[in-house]
Amino acid sequence: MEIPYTISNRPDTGLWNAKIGIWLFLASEVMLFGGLFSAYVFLRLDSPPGLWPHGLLNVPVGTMNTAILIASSVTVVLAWAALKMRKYRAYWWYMLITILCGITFLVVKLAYEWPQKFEHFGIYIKQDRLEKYEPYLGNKHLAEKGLPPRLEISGHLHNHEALHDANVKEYEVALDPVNADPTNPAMDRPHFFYVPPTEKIGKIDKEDVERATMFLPTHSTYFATYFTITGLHGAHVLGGVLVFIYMWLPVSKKLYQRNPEHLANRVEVCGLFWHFVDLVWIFVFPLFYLL
Amino acid sequence: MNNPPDISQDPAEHEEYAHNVQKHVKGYLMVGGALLVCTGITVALSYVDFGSRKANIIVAMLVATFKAGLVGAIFMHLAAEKKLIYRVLIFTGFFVTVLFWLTYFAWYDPVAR
Amino acid sequence: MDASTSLPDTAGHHDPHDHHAEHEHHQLGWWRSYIFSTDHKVIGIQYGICGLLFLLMGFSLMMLMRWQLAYPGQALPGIGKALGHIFGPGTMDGGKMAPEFYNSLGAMHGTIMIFLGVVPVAFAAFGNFVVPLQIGAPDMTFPKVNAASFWAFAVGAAIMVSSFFVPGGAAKGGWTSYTPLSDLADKGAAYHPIFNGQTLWLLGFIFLITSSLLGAVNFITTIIQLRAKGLTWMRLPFFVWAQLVTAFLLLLAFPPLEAAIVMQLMDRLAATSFFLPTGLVVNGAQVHISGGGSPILWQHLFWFLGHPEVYVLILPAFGIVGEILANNSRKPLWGYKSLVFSVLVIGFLSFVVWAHHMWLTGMGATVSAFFQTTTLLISIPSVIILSAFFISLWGGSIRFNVPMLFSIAFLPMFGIGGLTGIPLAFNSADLYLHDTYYIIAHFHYIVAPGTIFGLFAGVYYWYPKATGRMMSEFWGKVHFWPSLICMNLIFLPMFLQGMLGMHRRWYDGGQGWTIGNEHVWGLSGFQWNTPISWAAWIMGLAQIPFIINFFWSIKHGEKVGSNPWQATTLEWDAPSPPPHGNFTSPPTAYRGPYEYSLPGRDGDFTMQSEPIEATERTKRKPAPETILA
Amino acid sequence: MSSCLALINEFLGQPPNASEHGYQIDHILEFAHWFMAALFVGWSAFFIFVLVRFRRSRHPTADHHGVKSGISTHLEFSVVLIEAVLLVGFAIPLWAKRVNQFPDTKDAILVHAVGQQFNWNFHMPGPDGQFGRRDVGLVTNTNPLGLDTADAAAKDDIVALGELHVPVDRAVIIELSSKDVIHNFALMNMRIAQDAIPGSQIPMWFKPIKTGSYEVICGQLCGLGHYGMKGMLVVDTPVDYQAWLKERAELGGTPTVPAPTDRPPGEPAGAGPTPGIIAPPGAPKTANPQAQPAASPSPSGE
Ligand code: HEA
Ligand code: HEA
Ligand code: CUA
Ligand SMILES: [Cu+2]
Repeated sequence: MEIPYTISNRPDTGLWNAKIGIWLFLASEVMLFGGLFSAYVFLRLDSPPGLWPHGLLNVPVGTMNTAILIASSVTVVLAWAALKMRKYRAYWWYMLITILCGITFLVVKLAYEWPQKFEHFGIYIKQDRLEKYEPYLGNKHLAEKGLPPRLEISGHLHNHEALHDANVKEYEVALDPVNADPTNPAMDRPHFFYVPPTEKIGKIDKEDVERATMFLPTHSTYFATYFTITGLHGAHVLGGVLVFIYMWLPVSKKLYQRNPEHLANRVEVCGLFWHFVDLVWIFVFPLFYLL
Repeated sequence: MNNPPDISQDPAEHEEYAHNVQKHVKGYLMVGGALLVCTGITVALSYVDFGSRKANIIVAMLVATFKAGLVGAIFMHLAAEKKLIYRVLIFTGFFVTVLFWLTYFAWYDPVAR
Repeated sequence: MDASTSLPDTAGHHDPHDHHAEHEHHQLGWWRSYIFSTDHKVIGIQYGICGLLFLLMGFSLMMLMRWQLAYPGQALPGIGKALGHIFGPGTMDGGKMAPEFYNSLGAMHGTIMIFLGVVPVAFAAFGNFVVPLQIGAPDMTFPKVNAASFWAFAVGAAIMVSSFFVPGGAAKGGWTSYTPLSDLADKGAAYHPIFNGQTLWLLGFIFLITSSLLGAVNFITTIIQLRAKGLTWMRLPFFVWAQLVTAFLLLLAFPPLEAAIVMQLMDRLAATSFFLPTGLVVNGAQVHISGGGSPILWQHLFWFLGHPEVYVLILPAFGIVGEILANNSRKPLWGYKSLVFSVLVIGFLSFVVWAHHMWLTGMGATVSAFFQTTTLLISIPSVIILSAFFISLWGGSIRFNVPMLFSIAFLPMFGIGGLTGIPLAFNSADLYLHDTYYIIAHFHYIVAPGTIFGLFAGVYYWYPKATGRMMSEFWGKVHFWPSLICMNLIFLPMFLQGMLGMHRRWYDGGQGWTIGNEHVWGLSGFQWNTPISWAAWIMGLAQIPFIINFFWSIKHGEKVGSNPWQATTLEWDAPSPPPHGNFTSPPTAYRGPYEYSLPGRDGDFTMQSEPIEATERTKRKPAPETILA
Repeated sequence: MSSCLALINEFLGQPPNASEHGYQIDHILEFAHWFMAALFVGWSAFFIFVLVRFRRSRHPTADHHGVKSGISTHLEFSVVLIEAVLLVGFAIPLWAKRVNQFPDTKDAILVHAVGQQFNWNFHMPGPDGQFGRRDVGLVTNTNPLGLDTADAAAKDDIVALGELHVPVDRAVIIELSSKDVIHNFALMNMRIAQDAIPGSQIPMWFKPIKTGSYEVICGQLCGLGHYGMKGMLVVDTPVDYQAWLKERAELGGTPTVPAPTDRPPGEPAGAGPTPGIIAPPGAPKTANPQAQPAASPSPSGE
C-alpha cells in the first residue's frame, strides 16, 4: 500500500498532505516568534526611561532589505503560477531571482549591518555622574522638551587599548552626532540616513562609566532581542534559500517532467514558508528600526 | 479573490486554465506593489510625531498588520482556503494572543501596597 | 473547486519517492529496515525501547537520590565508590553524594523521566506504532520526517546524558531551570564554556523540541488525511483522539519554550541579560551585565509549555486505559462523546492555566483570580473522564488480565494525584503547600502510578501486535502487584511530609530542620524517608520480571493470531506483526470503535471492519451518548 | 465545627498555626481535604463494588448499554459547585486581602529581607523609620547589604544576618528581594510564603499571634546550599523585642554573624559564581535554645 494524497487532494478535506503539514509547521512557527516577540514586549515594558535605545539601526538599509524580501515573495508566487501554467523557463527565472533576493538579504545583514554595529561603542554613564557629561548628553534640553534622558555616549572607540589596559584611565570616543551636538533640536529624533561618527573626540573617565561595550548582544536588552530575533529570522531565510536552490537545480527539472503538479505543490509549500518569513520581517522592521 | 484552480489532467482544458492563472498573476504584482508602498508609508509615519511614542507604535503596528494581512490573504491564499486550515490558524491565533496578553497582564498586575 | 478531487489518485504512481517506498521492504538491507527505517512500526518500537530504557535510567538516578535522602551523608555501600569514579570528582567522592550532584540527579531525573521517558513512550512510541494501524493507514504521511524526528530525539538524548560526564556535571537547576540560577550556573574557571551541564541541557532541548514538533506535525496530518474509508471522526478510537490533542499540545506549546531556551543560550554564551535583572551580586561580587532582564519572563515561557506538557504526559495514558477498559469489560466506553469533548476541552484550557505554577512570584489579585478559575475549570473534564471510565465498568464482564490490572490501578492512582491538585489550585492554600513534598506526591501519583502504569498496560496490550507473541501473564502479575504496593508506599507518605512543611530539593532530606524532626504517624518527617526509599528500591527489583518478560517473550512468548484480545478496532485486522504497509487490503470501517457485546449477535465483539447486516439495523438501538453524562 | 474540620490537617501532620490569618488558609485546606476524601471514598466504594459484582466469573455476559441514568452529571455538577464555592467564597477574597489590604505602615513592623546564597539579610529602618540607602556597589563581606553608611537615614538602621525578631500581635510587613537568584521566604507556621526575586521588591505581610522562634525555609531551589538556607524568625514579647532592638542598635549596621566564607563540600575548585556561603544543616543560626533543631550529623558525613 502506498501513502495516498501526496499529490492530489483527499476528497473530504480537499487538501493534500504536505499542505496541511506546512500549515501546522507554520502554526508552530507563529508560536515560536510569538514567544520571542512577547519577550520583546515584556523587556521593553520593563526598561526604565532612556534605557531603550532609538535610532541606532540603519533605516534606509533596513527599508531596502524589507523591499527585497517583499519582492522575493512576489517572485515566489509568480514562480508557482508559472509552474501551474506549465512554463518551466519562467519558473526557473523567477526562482533564480528569489534565491538572489534571499542571498542579498543575508549578505546585507551579515556582511554590512551587523558588523557596522559590532564596531560601534556605547558607554553608559553612572546615574550620579550624568551632569558631568551634560555637554555630550544635553539632558536639560531634553527635559525641557519632555523627552526621555540620554544615559549613553556612543561613537567609535579611538583608544582600543582602553578596553583591556587598566592603566588607561579614560575612553576616547569619536562621538556620534547626537553626542557631538546634543542640544541641536535636529538630534531629538533619530536620523533617517545613517550618519557616521563626527571628528569630535569625547573623553570619558572610566570611574564615571556604568558599562561600556561595543554594540553586541550584551550591550543592552534592546540589542539582545534585536540580534536574537534577526538572527533566528536570518536562519529561516537561509533555510528557505537552500531549499529553493534545491528546487531550482536540474534535479527538480526531472521531477517536473515526471509530474509537474508534484513540483508545483512543493514550490507552493516552500512558498508558504517563505511568505511567513517575509511576514515576520514585516513586524521586525518597524519594531526594531523605527520605533 | 480566489485561487487559481489546480490544473486538470485533461490537456484540452489547459488553454483557458493557463489564461485563468494569468489573471491571478496581475493580482500578485499589484499586491507586491501595495506592500512596497506600505513599507514606504511605515517609514514615513515613523517620522511623524503622533504625540506619544505609544501612538507611533500603534500606528506602525496597524500598518504592519495590514501588510501581514495582504501577504497572508493573497500570497498565502488564505483569502480562500479550506476550513481545516482556518481552524488550525484560529486556535494558533488565539493561543498566541493568550501568550501576549496574559504575560503582559501578569507584568501589569503585581503584588503592591 | 479542485478538478483533481474527483479523479482517482493516479498521480502518486509517478512519484519517485512512493516508488522508492514501494520497493523498500523488498530490497532494503538490515540497516535500512531495522535501524534507519522509515516504517512507522519500526520507528515506534525504536522510540519505545529507548524510552523504556530512559525510564529505567531516570528511576536509577532517583534510587541513588533516595539513598541520600534516607541516609544523608553516609557513603553508599557497594557501588558508591565505583559511581564516584564513573561520575568523576565532586560527585560521589568516597561514595558520599555531594549537594550539587544531588541537584544534578534531581534535575536530570525530572528531565529524563518527562522528556526522554514518558513523552517518547506515551506519545512517540504508542502514537507511531498504534495510531496508523488504528486508523487503517499504510504508514505516517511523512515517513522520512518521522525518521528525522526519531534521530533528532536520539541526538538530543545523547547530549542530555553526556552532560553527566563534562567537568562540573549535569544541569543543577531543576527540570524547570529557573533563571537567574541556571543563567549563572556552571560558569567560571572549572567549566567549559559550552560543554557544561546547563548549556548542554539547553542544546539537548533544542533537538528534543525539534523532534517533538516534527512528530506532532506528522501525527496530526496522518490522523486527518489517512483515516480509512468510513472511519469518520466519531468512529475514531478514543486513543486516537487523545493522541491528536496531545500532538496539538506539543505543536503549539513547545515553540515558546524553544524561544526561551534560545534566549537562555544567548544569556550564557553571548552574555545577554534576557533573564538577568540589573544589579546582581553573586557570591559577594557584582555581576557585570547590562541587566534590564526579567527572571519571571523565563517562568512564563517555561510554564506556557510546562502545563500543557503535563497533559501531554497524561492524555496518551487516558487513551491507552480507555482502549483496555472497553476491551476487557467487553462493553463500549461509556459516554464516548463526552470523553472526546473532555479531551478537547482539556487541550484547550491547558494553555490558559500555566501561571498556577507561579502563585508565589508576586502575582496580583486579578491575575491570580483568573488563573485560579481556569485551573479549577480544567479539573472538570478530568473528573468527567474518570467518571466515564468508572461507569464504563458497570454492567461489564470484566477480565482481569495484566493490561486490565494496570488500567484499573491507573484509575484510583490518577484520582488521588488529580484530587490533590485541587488544593494547589487555590493559591492561598498553595501558599502553604508550594514547593513541599505535597507537590511531589501530587504529580507523582499522576505520572508514576498513573502514566507509567498506563504505559505498562499499553506495552502488555499491544505487545502481541508488535511481535505476534504474548508476554507472560504470570510474570506480568509478579510485576504488577509489588509495583502497585510500592508506588503507594513511596508516594503516600510524601503527602504527610508535605503537610509537615518539608520542602522538595532538600539534599539532607529535611534532617537539619525542625519540621523535619516533627512526628506524624509515629515517624518524624525525616525518618519517613527510610521506608519510602526502601519501597523505591524494592520497586526497582519488581521491574526485573518485566524487563526479562519483555525481552524473553520476543522469542519465546506464546504465539498468537492477529486478534488475541478479541478487540474491535482496526489494528487487530492487520496481521501480527503487520507487514510493511500494514494491511493486506485497505480496510474500511463500518461502525463505531467499541461494538462489544452487541445484543442479538453470537460473538461478544464485532470488529469495526464488519459490515452492518440488514438484520442488525432493525434490532439495534443506538448506544446512549450525551455530551455531559 | 471547625475543630473537627481541623482534625484532618492535624491528622496529616500540619504543624500548628501561629499567625492571625493562618487559620483561614487552614480552613481552605481542611475543606479541600474533606471534599477530596469524600470524592475518593465515594468513587472507591463504587469502584470496588463494580469490580467484584461484574467480574467475568460472576457476570459472564456484558450489557452493551450499561448505565443509562445521568447520575454522573449531577455528581459532576456538584463537584463544580463545591469548587466554585471554595474559589469565590474563600480563595479569591483571601488572596485579595493578602496582596491588596496591607496594614497601615504606621503600626506595622517594616522589614526588608534580602536573600542571598545561602542566607537571609534583614534590614530595619531603626527609630527614624527611614531605610538607609543601599547600593550594590558597596557590598562587601562585612556589609552584605551594601548599606551606604554615609547616608543619614542609614545611621540608626539595623542590619541582621539570618535572624529576625518581631513583637507578637503586631503586623509585620516584609519587603522581599534578592541579591543573586530567586529564593522563597517560607514561614510554615505563619502560613505565609513569597518568592524573593532579584530586581524586584515584593511585599508580604502577616501578624504573628504566638511567641516562639520559627525557621524560615528557603522554598526555591537556589543552588547547592539551598537545603541549608535557613533563617530564623523570633516572635518576642514586646519587652524582649525592645531589648533585642537595643542590643542590635549598639552593634550598629554590621551583622552579628560574620558572613561565612567556607566553600561548600565537594565543590569544584574555583567554580563560578553560583556556589556561595553554605550553612551545614542542623547548625544553629541563633542563640535562642528553642530554635536549635535536633542535632544531626552534617550531610557530608563529618
Ligand atoms: C500529568 C501530570 C499532571 C496532571 C494531569 C496534573 C493535574 C493537575 N494539577 Fe498538577 N502538576 C504536575 C503534573 C500534573 N498535574 C507537575 C509535574 C507539577 C509540579 C511541577 C514542578 O513544580 O516541578 C504540578 C504542579 C501543580 C501545581 C503547582 C503547585 C506549586 O508548584 O505550588 C498546581 C497548582 O494549581 C497543580 C494543579 C493541578 C490541577 C488542578 C490538576 C487537575 O487537572 C487535576 C484534575 C483531576 C481530578 C480533579 C481528579 C478527578 C478524579 C475523580 C474525581 C475521581 C476520583 C476517584 C477515585 C480517587 C477512585 N499542579
Ligand atoms: C514522568 C515523570 C516522572 C516519573 C515517572 C517519576 C518517577 C519517580 N520519581 Fe520523580 N520527579 C519528576 C518526574 C517524574 N518522576 C519531576 C519532574 C521531579 C522534579 C524534579 C525537580 O526537582 O526539578 C521529580 C522529583 C522527584 C523527587 C523529589 C526530589 C527532590 O525534590 O529532591 C522524588 C523523591 O523521591 C522522586 C521520586 C520518584 C520515584 C520514586 C519515581 C518512581 O515512580 C519511578 C517509577 C519508574 C519506573 C517504575 C520505571 C519503570 C520502567 C522500566 C522498568 C523500564 C523497563 C525497561 C525495559 C523493558 C527496556 N521524583
Ligand atoms: Cu535560597 Cu533556596
Ligand atoms: Cu500545571
